[in-house]
Amino acid sequence: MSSECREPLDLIRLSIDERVLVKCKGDRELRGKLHAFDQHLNMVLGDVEETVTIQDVDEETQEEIIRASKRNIEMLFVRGDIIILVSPPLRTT
Amino acid sequence: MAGRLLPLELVDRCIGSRIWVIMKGDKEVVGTLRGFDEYVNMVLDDVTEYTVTAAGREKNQLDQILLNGNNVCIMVPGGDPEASSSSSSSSS
Amino acid sequence: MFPLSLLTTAKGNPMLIELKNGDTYNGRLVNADSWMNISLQGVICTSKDGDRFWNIAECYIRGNSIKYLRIPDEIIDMVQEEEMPVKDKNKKSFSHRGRGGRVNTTGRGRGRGGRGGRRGEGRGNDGRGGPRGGAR
Amino acid sequence: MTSKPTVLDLEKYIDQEVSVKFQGGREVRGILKGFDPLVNVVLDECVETLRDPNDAYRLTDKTRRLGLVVCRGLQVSLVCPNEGLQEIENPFGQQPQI
Amino acid sequence: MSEQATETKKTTTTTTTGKAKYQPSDFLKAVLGRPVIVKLNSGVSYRGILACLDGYMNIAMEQTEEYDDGQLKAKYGDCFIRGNNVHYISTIKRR
Amino acid sequence: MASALSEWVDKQISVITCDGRNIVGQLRGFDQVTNVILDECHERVFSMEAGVEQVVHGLYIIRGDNIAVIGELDAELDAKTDLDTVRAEPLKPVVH
Repeated sequence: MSSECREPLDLIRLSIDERVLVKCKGDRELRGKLHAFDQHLNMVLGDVEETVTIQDVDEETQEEIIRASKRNIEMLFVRGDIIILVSPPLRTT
Repeated sequence: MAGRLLPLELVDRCIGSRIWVIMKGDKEVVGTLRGFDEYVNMVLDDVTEYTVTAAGREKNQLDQILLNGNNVCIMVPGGDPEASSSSSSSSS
Repeated sequence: MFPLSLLTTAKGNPMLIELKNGDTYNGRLVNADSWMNISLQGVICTSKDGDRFWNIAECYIRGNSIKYLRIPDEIIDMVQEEEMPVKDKNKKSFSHRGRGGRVNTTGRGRGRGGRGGRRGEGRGNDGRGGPRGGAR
Repeated sequence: MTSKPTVLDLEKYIDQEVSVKFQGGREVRGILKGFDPLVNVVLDECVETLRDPNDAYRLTDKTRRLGLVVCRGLQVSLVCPNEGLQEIENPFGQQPQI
Repeated sequence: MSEQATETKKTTTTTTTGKAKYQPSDFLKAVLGRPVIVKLNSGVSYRGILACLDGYMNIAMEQTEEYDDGQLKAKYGDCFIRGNNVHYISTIKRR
Repeated sequence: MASALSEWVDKQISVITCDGRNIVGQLRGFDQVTNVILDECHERVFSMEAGVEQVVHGLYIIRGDNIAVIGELDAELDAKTDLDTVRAEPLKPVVH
């Protein structure tokens, strides 16, 4: 089973200097290298790829189109209270 | 009622019986109250979860849950939404 | 000057309070505490879209559900009076306050015409904001 | 626990009908049976005024009966007595006075 | 839910009718290492093995599957869920 | 840490609230949670169809958890901008 995980934040501590996936409010996902974090989950990420999923309704056909807009950001400070989920991407299938 | 009724005492008396919990958003939960803490996080058994939308009440059964008390608005001891009728009457 | 001391000085005076749900409450301030919880008397409640109105004898308003309060201009002069050291009380600085009749007050500015849109979870109050509960 | 008095002593409204509004837009009314300093409130014969599904802050005239309930102080935005509560025409002429 | 919730309960309050109480802290201890469903306020739910939990309901899970409106949306080997978004943590009935 | 706001007391500041409004006024006081006292303040209502409407409000206490942005108003620059010709989309409320 997993290494003894005394506190959920240990899982984040194990991911320092690793690439992580951060799922945020507002249908936004960040993939980058975790440089630092604190107990509010404020984070500093490096070499980040941001993916924002946008839903718009096509006027004529009225069907829902989902598109993702991506951009790269070299260094990013992320405020903890918008974070929903953090996962080390290496092990995500 | 003997003297003034303390709200959390009423919740305490409800332990072991059904309780209907209505949240801030569009979610409701009915279950058997096992216990709760000072933040009114609650342990519930044999739970039915409702998501109320314009389309109607979507139901989902669950085993035992720890409900986060942060967004709890209303608690109805013994109450069950199936029993109550939603009637339309002119507001007073 | 602290906002909560200004509020306390305003006790007994009429004021307008807009809540986070968009309703506004016009009434006389009876009591206020350090969390900005408020009790008003002789209250007129205006709905979010400004189309419905209610008379309420008295009401308790929770501090954290308030957006802002509008209080009569004179209150701030009363507070400055208290704060001013006695010696220069007489040469009260008279900045042109233009306190006279108000010009084109069209009331609630953008309040009219509902903001609409589903508030969803509303103020998702994330327990992290305030001082930390447990030891970290 | 020491009960620090709240800014409005609800004692005088015991056994009277009050309305309670919550953060997020829910609204109920019922007979006040009990309360505590955190403004947790017990209401009997409680009725919730249902909201417009598309706008959480718009009330409809539909209601549902809840019976004896406990309202959670953490989520309470407003409490007022229903005695003397009535809907009126626009009292402000053109805009709210203070 | 704050840090105190996970310390051993200082005052054990029994109900007036003396019914057995199963406090949230008891639930948290019993559910470690078991499969759970975590539902967030947004309606998205996560199914996986609960690794650990803290007083703010921050959650660490393994072999997690993300479901939205009943559809599988993603899988995560390990994942951390921030406590303030949690609606409930549910055990899964032994089939 | 002396709060940045202390430098702006009695100065003209511009506040953007979480519901997207823009209130301009004199900062008379503030506290640790950024509750703010604004004196002689007015609201600037932006629209695409007409110039900026300035609604005089008077004395305000704005609650800190409803404030998104506070800035010091550059009086000269502000005087130079002709608000009647400004057209802009009103700001949307903050989404939590």
